[in-house]
Amino acid sequence: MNWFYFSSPSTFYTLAGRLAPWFFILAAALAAWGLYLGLLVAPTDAQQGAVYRVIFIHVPTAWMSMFLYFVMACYCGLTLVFNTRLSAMMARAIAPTGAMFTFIALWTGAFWGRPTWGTYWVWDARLTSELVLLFLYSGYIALSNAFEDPRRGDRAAALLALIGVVNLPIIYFSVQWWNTLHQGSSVSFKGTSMHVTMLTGMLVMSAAAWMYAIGATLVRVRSVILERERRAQWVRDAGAA
Amino acid sequence: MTIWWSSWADFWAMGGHAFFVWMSYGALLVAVVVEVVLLQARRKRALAAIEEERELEAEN
Amino acid sequence: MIANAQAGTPVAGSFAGGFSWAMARDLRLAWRHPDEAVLTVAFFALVASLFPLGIGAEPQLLTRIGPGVIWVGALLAAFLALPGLFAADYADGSLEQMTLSPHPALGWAAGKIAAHWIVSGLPLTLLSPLIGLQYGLAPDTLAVQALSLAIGTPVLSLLGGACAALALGARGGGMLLALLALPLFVPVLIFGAGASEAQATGLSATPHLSLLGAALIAALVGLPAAIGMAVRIAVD
Amino acid sequence: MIANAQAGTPVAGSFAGGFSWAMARDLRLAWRHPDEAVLTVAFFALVASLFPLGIGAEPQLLTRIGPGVIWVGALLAAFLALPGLFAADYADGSLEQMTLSPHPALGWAAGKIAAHWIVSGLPLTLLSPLIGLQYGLAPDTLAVQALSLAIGTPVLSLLGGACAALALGARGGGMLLALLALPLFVPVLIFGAGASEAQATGLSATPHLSLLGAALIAALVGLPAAIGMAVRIAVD
Amino acid sequence: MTGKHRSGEPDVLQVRDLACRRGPALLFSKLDFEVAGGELLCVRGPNGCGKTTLLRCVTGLTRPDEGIVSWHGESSRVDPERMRAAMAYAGHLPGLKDDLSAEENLEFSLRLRGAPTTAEQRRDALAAVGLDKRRRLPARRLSAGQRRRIGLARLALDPADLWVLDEPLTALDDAGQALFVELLDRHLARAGLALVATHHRLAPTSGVVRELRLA
Amino acid sequence: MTGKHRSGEPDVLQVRDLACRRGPALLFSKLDFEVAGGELLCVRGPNGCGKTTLLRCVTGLTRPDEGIVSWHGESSRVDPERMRAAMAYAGHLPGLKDDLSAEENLEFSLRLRGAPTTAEQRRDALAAVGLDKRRRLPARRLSAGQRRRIGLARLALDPADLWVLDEPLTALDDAGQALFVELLDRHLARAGLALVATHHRLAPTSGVVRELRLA
Ligand code: HEM
Ligand SMILES: Nc1ncnc2c1ncn2[C@@H]1O[C@H](COP(=O)(O)OP(=O)(O)OP(=O)(O)O)[C@@H](O)[C@H]1O
Ligand SMILES: Nc1ncnc2c1ncn2[C@@H]1O[C@H](COP(=O)(O)OP(=O)(O)OP(=O)(O)O)[C@@H](O)[C@H]1O
Ligand SMILES: [Mg+2]
Ligand SMILES: [Mg+2]
Repeated sequence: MNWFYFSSPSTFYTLAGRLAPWFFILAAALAAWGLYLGLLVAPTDAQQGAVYRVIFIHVPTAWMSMFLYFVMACYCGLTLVFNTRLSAMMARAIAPTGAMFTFIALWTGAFWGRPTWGTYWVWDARLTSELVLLFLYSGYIALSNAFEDPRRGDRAAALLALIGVVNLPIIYFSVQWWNTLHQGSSVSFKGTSMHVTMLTGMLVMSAAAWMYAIGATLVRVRSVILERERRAQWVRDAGAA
Repeated sequence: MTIWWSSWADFWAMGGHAFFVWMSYGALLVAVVVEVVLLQARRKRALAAIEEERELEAEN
Repeated sequence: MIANAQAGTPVAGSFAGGFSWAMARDLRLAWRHPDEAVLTVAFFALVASLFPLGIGAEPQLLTRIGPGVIWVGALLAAFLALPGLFAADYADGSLEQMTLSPHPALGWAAGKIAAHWIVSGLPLTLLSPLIGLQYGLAPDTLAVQALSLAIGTPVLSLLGGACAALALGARGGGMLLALLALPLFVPVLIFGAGASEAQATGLSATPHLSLLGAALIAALVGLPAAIGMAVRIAVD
Repeated sequence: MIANAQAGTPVAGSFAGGFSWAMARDLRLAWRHPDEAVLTVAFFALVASLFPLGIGAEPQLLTRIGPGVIWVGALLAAFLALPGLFAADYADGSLEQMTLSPHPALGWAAGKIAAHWIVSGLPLTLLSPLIGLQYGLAPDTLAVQALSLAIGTPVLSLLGGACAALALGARGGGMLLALLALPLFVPVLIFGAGASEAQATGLSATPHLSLLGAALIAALVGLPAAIGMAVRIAVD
Repeated sequence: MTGKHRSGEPDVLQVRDLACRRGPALLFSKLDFEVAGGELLCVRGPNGCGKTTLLRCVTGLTRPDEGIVSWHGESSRVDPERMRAAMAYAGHLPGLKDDLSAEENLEFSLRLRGAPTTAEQRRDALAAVGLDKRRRLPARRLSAGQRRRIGLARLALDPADLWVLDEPLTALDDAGQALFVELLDRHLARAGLALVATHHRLAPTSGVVRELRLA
Repeated sequence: MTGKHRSGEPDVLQVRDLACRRGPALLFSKLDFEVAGGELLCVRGPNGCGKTTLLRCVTGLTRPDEGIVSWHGESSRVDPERMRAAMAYAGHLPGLKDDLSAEENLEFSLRLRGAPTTAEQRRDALAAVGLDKRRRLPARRLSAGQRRRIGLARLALDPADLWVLDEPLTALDDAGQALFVELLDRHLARAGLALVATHHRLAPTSGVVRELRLA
């Protein structure tokens, strides 16, 4: 496979257009299966009751929020080192979806916390660093759009994203480094009979989130390419296809 | 692979935690719908901008 | 009648050349207005005294929140001095000249940050025990507080410098800068305030301080180069 | 071939002319970058989130210091937008043109402040209940909090505007401004935070709120003229 | 038929006994001059002789150490509004907002002068200075000369009687300079007054041109 | 005897196939030129034709859309340091600190160029541009022309082979312009290179003068 061939925006535009629907279909199928397992099949937790079912979206979205940031940072590194156009566009396309997942992780966490911890919000390290992640995403989006010249925005925001990578290990290890309310690994569910269904549900939902993120990114990157390559001949020729 | 709930009413009630569970799932639904709408709007805007540009060019 | 310099004299750039140039110039500029250093400290003191006003002056409460407030004050003071760090050089064209100089960006970027710390972070660290006393902190807590500030404020200067350079020429000015810098300051704040708090509650402050030290080393290694790159992007 | 305007057409300045000119222009500038208003709010949220980090997250403690922290956050957010209020117009020569316009200084000074409040104070007031919730404030306290911000933030904008105009062209830039503005902000902070606190402890918030209202009226009457005069001095 | 002579007295700017010092140096003193309708007074002199300072004293931006500036026989210290309403000033700083487009800049600067314009007038004026295609670009994207040309369009639409201009030809190419001279011609032909500091040669075809040479 | 030719190849700035677009407009494309030692290339053209943009592309401040700039036969993208060490750039912005005196500004800008100077050299250079009495004044107090003259003193002391100057004659009076031409003469006589964008006429007595006319 010739990677350089697909790293030109015009070919990638077509490729992305062809792939995106499949990822959405996959995401929908997986989500349907995962929700079926999580909401209908999985037994209710003895200690927490039915609230625990938030886990099927909380954990996948929390994982995706960190993973998408990591992927975005990788693209940003490519942008800075090789000055490739497509990588910058990919990073821009990932950020809003990443921010969306971060927001959902925070939101579901809050609505899970109320019945279990008795409060929507505490200022512990896990929650705070996740909030910082949301700000990093917003900072990335704001900075990349804050320049007249989009190429400048690309490079400046890429640098910011790379500096912000430090936050990822902080989120991930915060439960070990500090005494927090948030549970570390899923202790309370270990060894219970529902373990398998629960784990399957969570993994299936994670896969769904993953596919959705890829699909959304591909659709968005197509718009970004159009916005940026507006004056290129191939866009004219494509007749806005 | 049996359904855990004995009735739909049970299911919607979520063992008394309906508010928290459905606020969570609802937020996810809203967020995904909003994102999809925004994605489409952005694509439309990009295409419109190209058209505009083409007309401008035709003028000059 | 003007005597031209000898054209073609070999001109060579170096890290040290850029560092000393930037530091000497920025310190000279700061010295021209000693008020600025005084004002950083005054701002810090003001913020620290605003809290008891907003919250009420119960001694236990104050002792409890003292380390946190002092760190937040330090953070805000460090933050307020940021917009001017590169913006003035950008507006008057000095930054273009720096980018085109034979000295590597690493050098003058580090020099500017060093000068910024000497003018803002250092006086603030020196003042902190005094403020801590007002909040009724114990002597050992005061010492840990000052130490954590001494290690932490350079990190703030470095991180803030990077954000200031990134926000250069962007719209949204100070607010954008806030959005970028403050979240990155958060970990420093957590470790810094955590150190004094651990000390105050009888635990060891060492883990916090060593994490802070690790952050400083990482920042020293990585950020000056990042700042140089950000400036180059801004001037383009 | 240029068609000149009819020379000698009578040109007349008016308060309304200056006010609407300044407000329309500044809102247009803000609209060009809607991010700025968003960022004010983001900054406010950030500052409010920093405190629990520095201080620790005990619910009682947070409920206790919540109103104070929110007011301090509002104050800093209002403050952060100040340096740009007149400085940009000063640097590009617009302020000279305003001073020489037939409209009275009172008009455009008031217009600029009004635009500043709409962009910074208003969104902040609207957001405050959300932050208050995070700190666990009761609903009635939240309402009083929002009301006190609605009355108090215009005072902050007016006072801050006056200080920004005074500090124009003076050295020390933002820091000097801080030193000038913050002490003036203190009374506003005390009444504002006092109102919520009174409400939270079951007392009446009315005295605080009416004092705040009186401050607003006094500021509205006196400050725009003072700002105009300060600008005139700065331009000289 | 410009209808701008009030109460019969001559349309005139009078400067009496003006003096200004900067630090130890006396820039000028006992400066006396008058400008009447249809006259252009060019202020000339080497760098740093005080041209800018003189112009700012006349407008009222800077307080002179001594002397009186009067407009229509009335001291501008006593009634500054009257003079301000009749005066357009353009200094070393352009007074443009980088984030607003050329057209918006024009709109707001004329509204500030109390002389609102229609969109068509603005479009025409910008077209006349060669900015028709660029009129929607934010001013920061314009070249140095294009930015100065916005100033020319502004002058064209401003109904002021008195122009006070500091180095109006900076950064303009030959066509731009010709445009300015054309504008000045018309202004003088209509009995306008102009006080201009410049290092360039200025030769309008109408009006009376006088020179004031500083130190 | 300037000793600046390394390894025998000609002392030359080469620009190949340079193109730059701004928004929808193509400012220039397929631009090819060379400047050799002792040559002055004047970039000319109407306002907004892209002179400033071209100069910034040559220095490396702006990335061109296409094309290569090489110095001594080596692309400046590959080895930017070598070109930077040999180049003095003066753009529309002066790069002066308002709070530092003329002398300090001179000192720091030359140190930044890696060419430290003695106090005496600086005093002489400032005296030559007519700033001897004002050399301790903060730059903000200086007139527009006096500020530009600090730039002249800087050029006089900079050992650069290549000068890239954008509108160097702005705000200078006749004497100031003559000073600049004198400096340029000498630079060319010593086999220096100069790339200058200007609306003024430039007629140095030595060196080869060529013109590049943009759109
Ligand atoms: C706003 C509040 C919350 C935030 C920001 C948050 C954030 C996160 C993040 C980032 C993760 C993934 C990190 C990892 O895999 O280690 C995670 C995982 C998890 N969260 Fe939360 N959370 C919040 C509230 C809660 C609440 C209230 C609960 C339950 C009482 C909870 C239970 C879990 C569980 C069980 C996991 C999976 C841990 C594992 O198995 O690795 N979270 N959360
Ligand atoms: N504090 C001071 N001490 C001494 N001289 C001063 C001081 N402040 C200003 N000056 C001098 O006052 C003069 C101000 O001149 P001004 O700006 O009016 O000159 P100009 O005629 O407009 O010159 P240009 O042609 O360069 O624009 C300058 O020579 C400046 O050096
Ligand atoms: N986004 C954009 N869209 C359209 N045109 C643009 C854009 N950005 C810049 N331009 C144009 O690019 C040109 C930049 O020109 P540049 O500053 O190089 O001109 P110049 O030759 O130096 O002119 P001057 O003689 O006025 O200094 C201007 O004509 C400007 O209007
Ligand atoms: Mg002048
Ligand atoms: Mg130019």
